[in-house]
Amino acid sequence: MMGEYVAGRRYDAALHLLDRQIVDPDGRLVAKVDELELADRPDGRLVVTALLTGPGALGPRVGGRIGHWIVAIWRRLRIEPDPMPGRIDVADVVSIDSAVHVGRRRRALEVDGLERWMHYNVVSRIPGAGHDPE
Amino acid sequence: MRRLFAVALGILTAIGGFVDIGDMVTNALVGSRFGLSLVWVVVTGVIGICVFAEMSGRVAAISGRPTFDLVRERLGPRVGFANLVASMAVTLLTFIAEIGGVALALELASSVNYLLWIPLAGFAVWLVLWRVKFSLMENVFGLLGLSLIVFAVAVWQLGPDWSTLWNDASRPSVPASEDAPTYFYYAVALFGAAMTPYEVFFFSSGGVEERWGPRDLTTMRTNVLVGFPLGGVLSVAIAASTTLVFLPVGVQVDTLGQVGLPVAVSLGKMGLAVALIGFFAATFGAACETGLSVGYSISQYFGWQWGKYVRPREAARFHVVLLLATITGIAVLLTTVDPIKVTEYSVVFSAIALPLTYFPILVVANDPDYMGEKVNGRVANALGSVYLVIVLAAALAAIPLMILTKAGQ
Amino acid sequence: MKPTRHATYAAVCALALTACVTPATGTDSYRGKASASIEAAISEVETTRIAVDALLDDRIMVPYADETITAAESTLGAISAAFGSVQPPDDPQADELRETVTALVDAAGEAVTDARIASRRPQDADLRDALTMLDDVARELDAAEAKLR
Amino acid sequence: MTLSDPRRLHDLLGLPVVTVDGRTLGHVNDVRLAPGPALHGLRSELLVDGLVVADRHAGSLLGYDRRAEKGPWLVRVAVRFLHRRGGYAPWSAVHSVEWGDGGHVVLAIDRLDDRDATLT
Repeated sequence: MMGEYVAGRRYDAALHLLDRQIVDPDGRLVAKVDELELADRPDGRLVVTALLTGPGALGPRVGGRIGHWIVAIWRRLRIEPDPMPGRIDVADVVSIDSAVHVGRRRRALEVDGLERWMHYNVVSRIPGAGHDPE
Repeated sequence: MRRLFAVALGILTAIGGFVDIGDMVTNALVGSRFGLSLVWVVVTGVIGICVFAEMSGRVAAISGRPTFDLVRERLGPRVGFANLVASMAVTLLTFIAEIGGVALALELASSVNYLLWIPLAGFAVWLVLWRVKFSLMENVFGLLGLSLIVFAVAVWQLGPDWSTLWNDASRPSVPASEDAPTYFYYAVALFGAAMTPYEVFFFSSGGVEERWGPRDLTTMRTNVLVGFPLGGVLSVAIAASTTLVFLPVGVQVDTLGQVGLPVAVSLGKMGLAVALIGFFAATFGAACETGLSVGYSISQYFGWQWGKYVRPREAARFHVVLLLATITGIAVLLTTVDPIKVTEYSVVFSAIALPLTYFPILVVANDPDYMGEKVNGRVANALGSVYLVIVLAAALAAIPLMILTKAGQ
Repeated sequence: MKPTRHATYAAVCALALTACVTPATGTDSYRGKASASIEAAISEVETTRIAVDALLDDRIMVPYADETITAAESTLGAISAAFGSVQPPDDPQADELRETVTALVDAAGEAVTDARIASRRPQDADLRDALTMLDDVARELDAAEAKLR
Repeated sequence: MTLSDPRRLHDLLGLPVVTVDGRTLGHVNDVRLAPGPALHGLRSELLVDGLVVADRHAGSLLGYDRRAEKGPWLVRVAVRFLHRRGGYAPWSAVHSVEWGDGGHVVLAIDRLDDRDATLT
């Protein structure tokens, strides 16, 4: 499944990339592609620079009062005064199929603050949290 | 030989796992009030769940993506969110009903009030979700759930007039003692009980948990196409048993204890003991499935790591959701709300939520980007489209019928 | 989000409708409520009868029978309370109906209570007595239901 | 290479698409991406190739507006009904973009390419 994008293949951002599951090299689920970050190049071309993840990126897309709440709750849970959504550089994307595969492990990507908080403060404190499933 | 064993085990657990508290209560109630005149709904529902479970199983096996993952991709974050909230509410309601069912089954076996069993039942369910391997959970409760076959034996032992039963089932009409809106209200309820949306969340996520690939398609199809219809036969057997014992004397089922009485009448203590094991296994197994489904749907919408194929601490948010769902379930039941009433509402609300789940599955199963050559064939699409219309009609009719009949009174 | 809110509102209304007993507006509606109460009472009496029968034949576990009968007993209490709280219309016929139905449902409650007591200390003689009582009350309920229809 | 401040895709999707003389052609329904030539001998970047334009957005994520043969018939007919007009505008034809609320995309061409909306 690893490899470059399929040669000559074109992707429709909303249809093939937005809301797709991001998967790390171990097959672990990282996040959803909640938003794409774009930038203008000096030559006038527009390029995708990053995948954005988390409620801060999702909220504005949901829109309305619910979208507003999603962002507000997320801000309240973060320590920083002006938190930024999780960001995965487009250079880390390895391939796109029914999921978006990235080349770095989810820990290294540092986009799952809530997961780690739950991990250390709740789940790891319950006996058997490291119990192997098989 | 091993392959054969795996297929047989899969079919048996699909049969045993098919029936849950909603199926038991709704079928028993409908049998006692309407005889077999609503069997056509169970048949329609079983074919429907086969069509959509096969589709969602195939999508999971080919693309590796479970249902809710795709719901958001195809409906967008906004409609997907509304869908998440509605589906989760229904699944949570079903989860509460199942835990209540476990406690009621334990009460019947022990004479200790079900309210005292609820914390224990809830904790036991959580412990299974936390600790027990996915396939072990599926196999144990699926096989124990097979004890509900005792209802079929009971019907046979009661020595009914088979041709009358067949006539009632094959020429449906509204019984003289009931009016048409009530009849159709229970038709919607039975349909919701047979096609509960959690079954496809669970089935497709289970496929990912068990790492299905394209090679497993045949096994998956056999499980669905043989297991689910035989599970449906158990549902009909429950309805037939209450038809035979209760309909002539005017009993209307409203407790789990009544559901088992025909077995006692027909087969005595041994049969009743087997039925009790069946009640326990069916509700406990379904409690695990619905609990997991709550976690699956939230995690898949937000893209969190989910599943029992990783250590709990690797899926921390998922396990926090499971914990919160269990605590909520226990808390709601301790308000002394009647679990049977919760069940009756859960199946109707299931019917309302059906299109939300089934429409995206039908679309994705047709998408070559996910499915390659394994997109829906003509038969799957024809059936899928027909069922989309049926499911929409049932969903739209549910609330007006509920108001009109004061929830089936 | 509008449609979702409407659906919730409708659901709450439906729940509210089923949760409380509305005042009966006319004699017909009152007869309907009386008939529904009788029907519900028949269901509980017959359930109890089946359970007691099974106990006499040793076809049911004592705790199971006890739970089933206790549930029937409390449902009968609820039926009696619900019907009692309906304001009958200003009509002597309705008052008569009220007395008949209340007496019948209460008699059913007593018969089921006797059955519950007998089921917890299963002696065949007590169970048979309870069964006779249940038979009698069932017959009266059936007759009343036939008259109301 | 220096880049502009980061923007979000959400701010481009849904913008009205107009011609230089102010005629509305539709709205940005999707943004087509194409991998560019490999950079640094490693992975390629994702360039915007053009805009998928349609008169309405509802149901577009289902993908029926971009594949000719997709079933089932019932859903295809219903979704196609929502997307009668539409087409494709290559990025080279984009004259200027005003981002965000109240913004719009101005095209240097006055007709959309209606063959190219389907994906290859």
